[in-house]
Amino acid sequence: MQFKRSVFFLFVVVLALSVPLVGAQDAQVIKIASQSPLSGPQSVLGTSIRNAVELAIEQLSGPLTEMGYSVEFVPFDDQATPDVGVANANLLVNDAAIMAVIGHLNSGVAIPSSEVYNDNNLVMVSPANTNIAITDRGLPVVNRICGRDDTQGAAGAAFAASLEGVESVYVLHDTTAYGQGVADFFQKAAAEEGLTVLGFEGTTETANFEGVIQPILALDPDLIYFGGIYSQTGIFINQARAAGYEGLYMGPDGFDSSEFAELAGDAGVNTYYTTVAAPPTFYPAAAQFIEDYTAKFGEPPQPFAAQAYDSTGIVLAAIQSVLESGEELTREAVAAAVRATENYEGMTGTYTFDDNGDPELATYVILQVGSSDPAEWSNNAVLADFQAPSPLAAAAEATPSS
Amino acid sequence: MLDAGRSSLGSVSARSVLGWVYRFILFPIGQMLVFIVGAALVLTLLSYLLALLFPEPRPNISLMTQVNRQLPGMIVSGITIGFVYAMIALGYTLVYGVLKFINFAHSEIFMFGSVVGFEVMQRLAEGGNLPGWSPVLLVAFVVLAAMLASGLLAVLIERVAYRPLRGAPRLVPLISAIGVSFFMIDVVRAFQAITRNDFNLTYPLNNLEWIRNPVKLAIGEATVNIRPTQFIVVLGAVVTLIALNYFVNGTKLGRGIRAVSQDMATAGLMGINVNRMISLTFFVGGAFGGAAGALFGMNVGTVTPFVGFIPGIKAFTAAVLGGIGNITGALLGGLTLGLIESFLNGLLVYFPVLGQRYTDVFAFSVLILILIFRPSGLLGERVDEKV
Amino acid sequence: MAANSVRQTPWTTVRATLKRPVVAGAMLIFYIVAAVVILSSLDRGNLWFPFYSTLLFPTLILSPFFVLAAPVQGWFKGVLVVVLLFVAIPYLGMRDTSYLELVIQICIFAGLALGLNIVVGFAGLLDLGYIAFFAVGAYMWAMFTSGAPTVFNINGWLVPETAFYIFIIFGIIVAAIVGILLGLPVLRLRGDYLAIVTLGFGEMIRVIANNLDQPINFTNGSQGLFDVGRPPIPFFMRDGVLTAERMLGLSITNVEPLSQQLLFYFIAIGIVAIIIMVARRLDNSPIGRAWTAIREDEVAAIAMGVPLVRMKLMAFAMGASFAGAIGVIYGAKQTFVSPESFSLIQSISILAMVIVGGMGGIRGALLGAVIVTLLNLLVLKNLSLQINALRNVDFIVPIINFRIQNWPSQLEPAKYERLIFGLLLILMMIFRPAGLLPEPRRRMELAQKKEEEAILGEGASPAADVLNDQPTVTARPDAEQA
Amino acid sequence: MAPLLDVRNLTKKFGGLTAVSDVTIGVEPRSITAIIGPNGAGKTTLFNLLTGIYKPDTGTMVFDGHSLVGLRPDQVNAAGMSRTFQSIRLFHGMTVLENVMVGMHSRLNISLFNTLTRTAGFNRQEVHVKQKASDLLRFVGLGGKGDEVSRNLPYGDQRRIEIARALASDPKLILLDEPTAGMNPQETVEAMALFRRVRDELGVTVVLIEHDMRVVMGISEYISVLDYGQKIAEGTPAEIRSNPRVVEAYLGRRAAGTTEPDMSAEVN
Repeated sequence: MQFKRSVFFLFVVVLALSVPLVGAQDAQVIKIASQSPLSGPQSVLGTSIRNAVELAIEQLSGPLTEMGYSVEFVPFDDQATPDVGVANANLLVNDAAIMAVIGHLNSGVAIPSSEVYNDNNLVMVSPANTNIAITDRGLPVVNRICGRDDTQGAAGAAFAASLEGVESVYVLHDTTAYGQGVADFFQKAAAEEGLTVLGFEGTTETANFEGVIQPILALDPDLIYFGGIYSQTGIFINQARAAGYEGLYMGPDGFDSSEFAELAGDAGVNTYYTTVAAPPTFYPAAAQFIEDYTAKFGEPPQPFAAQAYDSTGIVLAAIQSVLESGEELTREAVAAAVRATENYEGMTGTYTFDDNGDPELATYVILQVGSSDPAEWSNNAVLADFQAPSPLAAAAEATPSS
Repeated sequence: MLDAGRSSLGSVSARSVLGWVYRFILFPIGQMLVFIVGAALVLTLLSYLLALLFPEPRPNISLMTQVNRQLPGMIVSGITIGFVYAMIALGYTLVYGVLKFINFAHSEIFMFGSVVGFEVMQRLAEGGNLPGWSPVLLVAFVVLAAMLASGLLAVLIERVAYRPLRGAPRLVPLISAIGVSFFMIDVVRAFQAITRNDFNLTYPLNNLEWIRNPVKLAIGEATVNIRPTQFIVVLGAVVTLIALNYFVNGTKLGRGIRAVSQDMATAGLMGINVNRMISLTFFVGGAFGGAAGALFGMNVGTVTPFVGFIPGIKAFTAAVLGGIGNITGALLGGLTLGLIESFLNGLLVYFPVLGQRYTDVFAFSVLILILIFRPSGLLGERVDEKV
Repeated sequence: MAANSVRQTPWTTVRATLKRPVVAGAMLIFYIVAAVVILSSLDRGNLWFPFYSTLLFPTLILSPFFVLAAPVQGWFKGVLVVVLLFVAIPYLGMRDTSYLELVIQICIFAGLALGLNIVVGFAGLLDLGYIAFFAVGAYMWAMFTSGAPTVFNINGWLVPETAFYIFIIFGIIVAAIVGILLGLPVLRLRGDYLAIVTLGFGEMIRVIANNLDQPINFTNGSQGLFDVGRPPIPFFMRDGVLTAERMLGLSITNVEPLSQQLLFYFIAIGIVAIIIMVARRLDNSPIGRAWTAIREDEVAAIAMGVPLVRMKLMAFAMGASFAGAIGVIYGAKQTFVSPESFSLIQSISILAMVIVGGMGGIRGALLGAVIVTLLNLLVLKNLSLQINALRNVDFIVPIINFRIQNWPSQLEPAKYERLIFGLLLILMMIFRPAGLLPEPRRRMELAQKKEEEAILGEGASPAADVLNDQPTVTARPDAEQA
Repeated sequence: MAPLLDVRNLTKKFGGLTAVSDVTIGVEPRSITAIIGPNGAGKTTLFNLLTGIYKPDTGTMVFDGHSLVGLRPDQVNAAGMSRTFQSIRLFHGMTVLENVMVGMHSRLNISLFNTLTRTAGFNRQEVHVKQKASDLLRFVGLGGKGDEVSRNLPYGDQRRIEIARALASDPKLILLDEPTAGMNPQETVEAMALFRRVRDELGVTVVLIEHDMRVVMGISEYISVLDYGQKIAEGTPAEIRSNPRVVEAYLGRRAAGTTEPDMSAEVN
């Protein structure tokens, strides 16, 4: 590197920056961040989470504005990659105005990122992370308003067992933390329900599933359960049907995107899926949300959008309670207030967090794909829905209180 | 097979026409058939042997029954994907033959072909007259469009990213190629994200009646669904491969390419326009990648900008397996790899501890073993370095 | 240029002044101080924060390279670099830990780039699966200290966290052994084949890590190893932070994580310093000469008595051991190790660092690591943040009258990492194939002449100027025969 | 006196082609031996067999009491036999001095520990290596050119570097493959003087492949003639000159009239 040139360059930069900086703002600013994949194959869901948080801040920050605070929104793209998520986390904890994070979509990203939040007492509310390790680590700042994979897998298995003519299942997963995790719970629960598990296989294939399909056809299961994300599972069922598979098809909430209908086409019709985040249409209270969201962003909300909206609402309410209590507005105070949330009335349910940050009662829904038209996705039929307590809540119930 | 037609086309007597047909059509097809049957037989025997040695009981059927049931399907899918690999591998091998470097970006040329194939079909579908096309015409049109687009792209890439580097140390163009590969992925993604707001590109095959009706074939306990798209892949591959064989071995331009790959400097001295020959090689290799992309897309239904990577690596493996630089080798390598992979998927389910998630590990192990024990590949000649 | 410099123009006077040690030194000090002051007083709430931090932080981090190239005395360079590393950056880190995080990431990648540089740059073995050794190191530490239910987690009894420093050594040894085991069968292969086989090995190790939760749970499979142990914070680190807080009048709310980050920072620069020293000693030794010989001409090298396989294995093992040590640090810093972090993309981005900086050179590899890491983690991200911030306030670009809100969200810069990355590789190969800082071995004697010329006076010969700017490495025999 | 290099019945086939066929050659210590023969006679292949780059199909090669069969090239070098190449194969990016230093590899104590800790022994060795390399460069007439990049030197100098590099491992025997190819008459004369000094001053046995009869007849003490992979004659220059088979097989193909005076020429 040539010295004279580089030093000249440096000099110019310094001079340019010595130009007076734009002054700091006077209004007190509270920022809410979101982290979700805005690029990559899962960006449809991630973008929807981002948009819902933005909408929630717009609509729900009224009380805080009245108190003289302005609430701003900072979206981050975690690219569904742990490293990027952690790097973002390290970036955003340094903005003292950021009081909470809404996210992530992927448990594999949320787990390492939440360690950083925890170090900095920054509260995180997840609308979508179902991995059990999210809350089972007992971090005080980590909360979620959705259900858990263990319950989801078991719910799927119980439902599969209840279906007529289903005696054997073949379980596939995508070898990721999410897919393999939930598929494993499904497999165990299915065996307990008396179903024959014909196989438990993982595949990283994303385009050509012929090699995966052949052994399944030979075993001829009544139902295939695929623990994975729509971008993979939608293509899979399309090819499996073409290769002659005639049994049933089921999966976890990773199926839950209108993209599934597009990718699977007619082959995807009648597919069952469990979810911890029922479609907005499922909640009567969400009608207004759907309307507002569609008006603002030009497309209907995807799954988890309503949950992201409620997560934001919980956070804003917690901040408000801190301010009202006269305490200093610190991250610790906000984190404590979020954990102390009791009976928050969101459009997707009423939320109370247990000591691990799980909702005491989470909703699980089983749906069936009704049409290959992506526009019809939110009209998928709800076959069953029930609320299950979190492990802590269940244990508390089981031990008689003295 | 592809070295069969050494002699140029002379006088057009009946006998020479017959000889031509034999040399450029019957002989190659025969060779492919012999090879496929042989490979399939070997792998079949291996499956049964493993089934006998490790009689892991299945929950509902015996392992033998499972093998009986899945074998035909495995062979069909192995051949299908094998031909795709072979077509991509040709691009690697042609370029390697001429420039002695790995065109890492070839996987993206394949991807581009599959995306162009989608675009063409989607435009036709949006025009509303897709079902009106005759199947043969439609497939030919889509494949030719993809070939043209990918071929031109390959030429462009060579012109911009490789030609200025010719003669530089070997690592330099290889790294440039890696750069091109990354660049292409994101350019296609950006384009699709802006125009369609989505980059999972699903071929509009659902409203084509003829493409949705598989041929059901009952073999013993097994029923195989052979999908029309699988026919298309195999047929398209065979037709284009024969065309390539004729082009390389039976035409003047092909001779030029062979001359350049033998010795670039001498070919230049002999009055061959080396740059034009290299562009031509890229065009032909790219066109094959594009054809493979479109056929692959039609077969699997959905493609993305990321679809090139895995088949690209596999096809490269195939090219090495067959002996890189050797055209017949690419074909055989592709078929071998396709069959091996398909059988591995079937065989690994015998072993619950391993399972299909280890398929790629085994596929790579095959590559490594072959490279260690026969570095020149199946058909490559061992070239001792001149000292 | 040379012709002009004979005449005395104001410009030449400026240049001559700039070259005076006192002036250059004063400018460097001014620059570093100014950059630190501006960076640390910038408020994240500022609308233009991403823009400023994108401009200033990279130049601050790159300043050691300017310092080393500056016409000042050796001891002064040393003092400047030490002040930068031990005062300026920690101070900045106390004000904003994200900068500390960035520097740690840069150190991690610098260590990896230096390791790969030994394999690719010194010995000329193209390794596309280098990340596997990094994974070995990371898993090494994570397996024994993770709270995940692995076979090593015996009722919650784990390897104590104080063992961290011993595990760095274990990481070195185990990664080197893995390097030798992988290298033994494949190192006889030709260049391109080696590339693809190492790529295969890299993928295989990842797949195996992803699946080694059955039948015995070693790696916790795809769930990854969470809750990985960290080295204990020594008391003096915490005390130091508190003292600094008192003395500088800062208010630090996160003493614990900050001390942790600072500890990792010092560990990281320490290990990078050791790696630099090792690499330099290797380069400047019979081993380094043998590697260069192998890279230049294998046949001649072996005929001159260089045992090819042994020397290649040594290169492989050395490169691997660096990655192993760095991996242990990475595992501890990240506290989460999963197979996803060890993809081919990572291998290639490390390769890109080596290439961008200049293959075979130690400074080059460092520079490449800084540039590529900053590009990935700071520049692109900040561009996106800036656009978003401007969107929030409905900013309109003056002159061209462009509303930032009309910028399509599909075109956020952070989404196009690969595009920029790919473009960078292509352009580098076409215009500067020897990298930004070409290998010193090949420039050593030329640089010496340049310095002599610089001492002799301002009227530098045209040759010297050419040598300053042009990579002297790549002779490109013209292939356009036709 | 036992021959330093004793090659018996050496055969190497490439596919159908027998490049070296049943060749038996003995080389006396401190001699200068030439191997001649028309192009394609198998001379370079013989060198490649001797230095372990190719493996012989049959036959024995004993060097200084040890068999060379099965040794790798670096082991052959360590055993005391070094070589140059027909087409110059220098390490072009390295300096002249470094090229020669690489040649010493098999004589050095290569220890990773010493390299990293820079023990006194290591430093002494480095000083010694540098000193010796400079000495060798001076010996071949390139003193003071050690810091130049080798590719920038003229052709004749590059040949000299190769010889210095080959001598760096203190060989007992050095194989020179067409060492004067491409040189002008003046350079050739100097090169011949150098070969003699290699033998006389360093005591290294020299075996060379050569086409230039002035060189062959001028300095070699023994000559072996190969044709189509077979040895067809051996002996002193005088014997070879008068051997009718050689004249027919080798010289006969060239214009005998022009080569005859060359063969008798004494060049010093």
